[in-house]
Amino acid sequence: KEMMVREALNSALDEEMSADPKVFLMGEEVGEYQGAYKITKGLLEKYGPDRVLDTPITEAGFTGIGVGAAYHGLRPIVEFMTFNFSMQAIDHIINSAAKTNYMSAGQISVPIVFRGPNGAAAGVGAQHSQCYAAWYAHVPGLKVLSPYSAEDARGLLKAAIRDPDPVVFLENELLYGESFPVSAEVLDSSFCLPIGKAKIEREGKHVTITAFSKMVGYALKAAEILSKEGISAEVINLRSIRPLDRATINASVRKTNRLVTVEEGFPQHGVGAEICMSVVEESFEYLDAPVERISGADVPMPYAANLERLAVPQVEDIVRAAKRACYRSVPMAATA
Amino acid sequence: KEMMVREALNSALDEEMSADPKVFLMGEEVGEYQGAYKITKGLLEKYGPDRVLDTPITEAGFTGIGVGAAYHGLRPIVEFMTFNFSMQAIDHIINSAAKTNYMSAGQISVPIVFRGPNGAAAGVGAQHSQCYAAWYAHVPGLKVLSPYSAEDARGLLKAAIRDPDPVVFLENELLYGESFPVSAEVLDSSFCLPIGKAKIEREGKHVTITAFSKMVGYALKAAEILSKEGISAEVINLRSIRPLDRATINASVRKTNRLVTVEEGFPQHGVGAEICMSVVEESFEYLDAPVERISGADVPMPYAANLERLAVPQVEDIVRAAKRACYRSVPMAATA
Amino acid sequence: FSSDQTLTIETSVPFTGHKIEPPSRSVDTSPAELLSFFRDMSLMRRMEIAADSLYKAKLIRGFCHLYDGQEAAAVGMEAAITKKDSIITAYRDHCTFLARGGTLVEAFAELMGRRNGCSDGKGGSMHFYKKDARFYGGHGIVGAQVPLGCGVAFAHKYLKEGAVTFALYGDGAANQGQLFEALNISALWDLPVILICENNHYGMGTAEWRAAKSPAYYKRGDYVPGLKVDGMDVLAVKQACKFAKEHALANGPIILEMDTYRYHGHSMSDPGSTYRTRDEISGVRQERDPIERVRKLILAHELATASELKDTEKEVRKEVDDAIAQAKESPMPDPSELFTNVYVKGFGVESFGADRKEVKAVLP
Amino acid sequence: FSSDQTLTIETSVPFTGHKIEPPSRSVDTSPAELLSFFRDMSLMRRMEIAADSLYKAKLIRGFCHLYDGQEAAAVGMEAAITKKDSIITAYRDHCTFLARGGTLVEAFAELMGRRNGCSDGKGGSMHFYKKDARFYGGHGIVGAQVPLGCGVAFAHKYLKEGAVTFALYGDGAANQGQLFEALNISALWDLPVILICENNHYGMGTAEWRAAKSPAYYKRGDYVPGLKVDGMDVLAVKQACKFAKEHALANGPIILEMDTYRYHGHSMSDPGSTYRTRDEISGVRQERDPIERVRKLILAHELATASELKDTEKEVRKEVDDAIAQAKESPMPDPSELFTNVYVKGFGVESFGADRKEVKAVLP
Ligand SMILES: Cc1ncc(C[n+]2csc(CCOP(=O)(O)OP(=O)(O)O)c2C)c(N)n1
Ligand SMILES: Cc1ncc(C[n+]2csc(CCOP(=O)(O)OP(=O)(O)O)c2C)c(N)n1
Ligand SMILES: [Mg+2]
Ligand SMILES: [Mg+2]
Repeated sequence: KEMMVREALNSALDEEMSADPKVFLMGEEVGEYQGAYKITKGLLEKYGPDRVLDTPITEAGFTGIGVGAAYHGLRPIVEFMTFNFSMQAIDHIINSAAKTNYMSAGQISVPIVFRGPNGAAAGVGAQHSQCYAAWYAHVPGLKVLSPYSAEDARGLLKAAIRDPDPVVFLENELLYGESFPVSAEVLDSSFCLPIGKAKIEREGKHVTITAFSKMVGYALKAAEILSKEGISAEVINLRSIRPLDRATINASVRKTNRLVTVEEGFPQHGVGAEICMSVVEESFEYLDAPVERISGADVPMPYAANLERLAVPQVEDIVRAAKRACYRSVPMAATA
Repeated sequence: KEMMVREALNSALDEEMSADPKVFLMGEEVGEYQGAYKITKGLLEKYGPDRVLDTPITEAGFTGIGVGAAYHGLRPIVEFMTFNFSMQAIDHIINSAAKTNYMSAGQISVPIVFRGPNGAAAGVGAQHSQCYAAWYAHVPGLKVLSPYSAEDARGLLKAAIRDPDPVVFLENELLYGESFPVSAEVLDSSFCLPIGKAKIEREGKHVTITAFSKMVGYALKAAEILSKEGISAEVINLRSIRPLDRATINASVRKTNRLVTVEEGFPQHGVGAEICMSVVEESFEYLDAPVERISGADVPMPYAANLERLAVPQVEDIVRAAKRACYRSVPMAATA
Repeated sequence: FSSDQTLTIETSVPFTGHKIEPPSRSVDTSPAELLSFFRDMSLMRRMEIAADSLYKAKLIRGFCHLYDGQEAAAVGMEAAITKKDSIITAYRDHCTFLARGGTLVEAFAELMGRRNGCSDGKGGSMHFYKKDARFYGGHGIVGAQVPLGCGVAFAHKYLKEGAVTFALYGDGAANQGQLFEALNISALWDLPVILICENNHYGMGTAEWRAAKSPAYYKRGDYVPGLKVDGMDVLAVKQACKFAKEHALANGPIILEMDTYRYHGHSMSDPGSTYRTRDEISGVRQERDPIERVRKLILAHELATASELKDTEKEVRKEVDDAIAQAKESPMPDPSELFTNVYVKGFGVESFGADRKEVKAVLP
Repeated sequence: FSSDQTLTIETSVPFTGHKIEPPSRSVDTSPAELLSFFRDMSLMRRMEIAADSLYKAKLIRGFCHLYDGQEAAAVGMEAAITKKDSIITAYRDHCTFLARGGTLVEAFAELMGRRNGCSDGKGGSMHFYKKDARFYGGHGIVGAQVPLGCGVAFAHKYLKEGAVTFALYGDGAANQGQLFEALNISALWDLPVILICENNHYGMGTAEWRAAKSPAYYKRGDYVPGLKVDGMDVLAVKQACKFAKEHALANGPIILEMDTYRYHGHSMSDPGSTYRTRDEISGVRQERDPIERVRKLILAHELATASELKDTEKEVRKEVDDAIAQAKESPMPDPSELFTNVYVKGFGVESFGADRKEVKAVLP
């Protein structure tokens, strides 16, 4: 059976709302409009306006209200129409949500989920295309999840909603309409994925490729191409950016001895840098080649289609980097 | 001659305001109160209320106003009482300042400086102790500077004010009162440091230690201790976090073959991770030992003095890590 | 008639003031001005309709927010001010760009991500600018353009330019906290800024009263004066903007609420028909359309014949078609543009593409 | 007299209402209540003075914001509500904690960063909490506690608890945009929340009129009703809070502006004398001090003698001294506490200290 990511998210919301009356949903256009990207479709009708709340376009205000509701024991799910707008409310995510359990020595826990599409969509320009994975996962007190498939979307969102800590849940608009095969287990309402665990999407021997969100699909495509050239790539779907599954990553690199990191976000202080550091810290002696980093270009996102394509990783970038790691690449191109 | 960092910053502001009538200063308590940390002392009296503006406690509003003024050609210096409060205005720093020159294809440049104390002070708790270096330096379009000494403070702040792009200038409250020797050249009003260039504070042969801001002093102390044990450490004061001076870092590591990164901020996706990645990318074959990362602990900042001390790097941490890198350390301690 | 003879025309409805005496309903205009209003608004209307088609033909990507229905606001405002005054608006920015003197070709080329676009194809629909006419965008973050506009006004005042800034925002944006912050500062500092709330009664799919406890946006400045204006009446808009400019130069900020309407959905993904009735839309089209209002005035005063106006509309259509053809000829930006304009001064440091070992550039 | 007999006392000044009919100036109280007000406020005053000394003795570090002068607000509010109602305030939070039933030892131990502190020494001066009495802090970011408080009120309403939330903020915070955002949402959703602006007339070194174009904070809700209250008169505070609670349960948000004064500087680094005159401070002390007002009432109604009140003050002094001694006995937190409470559920992942190869922990 196949399931769209949109449906996976919607069903996860639905099931967790039905399981726990303390779960409620708030955000811009989540109710009557059925969600800007229709993730919350049908939920207002099913759970009513007390549990599905349309907010004004005032992220700081409604996020603060969500966090305050969590202080008093509710389990809010706050939708950002896109994560770009979470910057308006980022102080509440960091200072009000992430740090309060610590500052209060465990008195005030903050069981809340911040979710919405993150990173680059198509043709939406510099202000609407940023990836916030590295930023949020920088901060202790937060958990940061980023699903790729329908299985991820269902399992991780359900885990996030049930979790007693603040979770930042980074979706990808371009995946919403993608379908993935799902097992009966995944469709069961008890299904849940562990937070902090990566998934090996494809086993391989020669090189490890880490990726999250949309880039997992690209990494899998790259692995397919590489396999035709005799390179067996292991693809790790990170799923959880914080906690980062250092154990799975290191175990894989100890096996393959080579690593390519893939992310759509800006490179500096990005997810790839942290993964490289983690491997250098724990498995330095196993590395047979420099870690290769594939990332978003180090520029604001341009609008023009040709520039935009250059600004985000393509499958061929991953293939090329993997070959380099395996010493099978053509010589380096000249500097532009 | 000696100069305090506070004085260095104050004189840089003073000189650049006197040199360019388009430079003005705004922020909370910068005028009549002479600055929460007295960095702006005397400037209101000297330049008057048109150029030194006390704002209400509304960071989003006044930062947006600063950025708008820069759109029209002024050169605002926006003081955040501490960078923790910059989160209230971070959308303007990222979406309004960093991206506009790019989105407008160079029509609207944004010559603005955002400055104030960053990172941990003493005993101010979790909400007032965060380091924003990694976050801001993640974002193309911004330049991010972080001075250590009085020379840095003067030279980099003057460079930031003269620069045509948005600069995030990260000071450290605990350095304000520290004095440093300064040359006549540094005291000259024409003095300016290049953006994007690190400074080798101490040359060495066996291990490279990178640091910025207050941690440079700790790294220098560690180098002193190490030298007594026959380890010659090269200490790099990063000065510029974005652009990062990859060339200087890599040249040093190619010489010493060992690297310890030091930062006060949270580790994940931090400055150390990026430096490690940069070296792995460019000088992998030169590395004789795993890169060692010294950073803030991966927890919100606790208040209690003993816990706070554990939460930020100490000189002995740097010494220990450097010895490990040089294979001279005692065996690893057991896990807590 | 002489094209610059003075005609005095009553606005459709009186202005309503908040903490201020409203201006007179009698607006001075001229045959030439009315004819240019007709032409300008028709051109805008046509441009937006064409953008809709280009979007459906997949020549425009991503977000695209159309302004048809709201043309009187851009045109009336422009008639009241000069190019020394500044404007900043949100993502629904195509027509403001045109009003400030931008060309159709620049607009279409930008929408299609081409080199000849007003932002060289790098900005896109939401990020039009025209620095020489002091048009500061084109901003994608709801409400954020308001403090930015107050900042431009600060610069006007600092430089003693005697100019004002118009900062436009929607009814949805009107609840944003940073607007209240910026307004307080502007009032404390007497900044020459006019906040214009283009109340088209919906923020995306949310009716104004569902987003605002008090949808009387001209009063939302509380201690700042405000004026409610029929935003479908280009003459009322002109009158109000003139009045507001004088006020702002002398006394600091003022809010104008323009009662207006968008015919299209919020953006191209929104049919615009789930949260409002078709009757509501057609009612506005029939009774309040800003172009039809001017057409009627022109005909009533016999400044042109119906068929002359039809000819204008045909010309406008052709102008738009020609511009589209020209824009289509414009090439995509050169790939090297990926790395330009990140900084004004790049210090010769390296910047990287997705695969940094394959694509990098030295920033100028 | 009987300690629970009803005394009716006029408030010092009338309440001023904004879009609401203010409550009566006649406040019902009792001898017992007045005596407890005297005692509670004296205890708070003494605690803050002692904190000042401990700070100077370097036993308290970092920021420390004292509440002396403003005691009537915390005490009067508490007298009007129950522990089912919630409170959230800013960093000037010691006395609110006490009012909610927190102990002196917990307060001093927290200030000194000791294990017995109300946040186990991990929060510090600005981060006191008392969950069992629904005191949600202790928040260090100016204004941010207001949306948080509205959120707690949302939860009260969601859970049908019939309780209200008091969200306290300063005159400086009153200009923060998120306050207006939260107020709009609270008004739309009828949340049972009372916003209390403790107007001590300065935000750090900035006088109210320099930070606010309209320093009439009880009116700043615009479309939300407000009440101006003499915040130095504990009975007026009690009356207003009672009134506001009823209003909020029935009709949603309301703003109370408490006219009050802080005797100390903003925090320990501020002498508090550069931006205001010593005359101003001593004037308030002489004419409006909240403790002296109650002392006079007690003496006027002969509920206790001057020397009995002096005895109370002595007791209070001793209580504070004893608490400090006890707090000093409390050890520093165990080093392992560095890694506790980062998460409720840590999944057994590793967390790291400054040198991760030396210090790490498995999160529970
Ligand atoms: C801070 C922020 N939040 C959300 C969005 C998404 N968004 C874009 S436009 C819009 C509706 C704005 O409505 P309004 O202000 O009335 O302007 P209109 O579109 O009607 O012109 C929303 C929610 C955004 N761009 N920025
Ligand atoms: C967002 C933010 N900006 C700035 C500060 C620094 N700061 C702390 S308290 C304060 C003054 C607040 O004044 P007011 O709201 O009147 O409260 P009071 O201290 O008088 O009780 C400032 C500027 C902060 N903590 N948070
Ligand atoms: Mg609207
Ligand atoms: Mg105050």
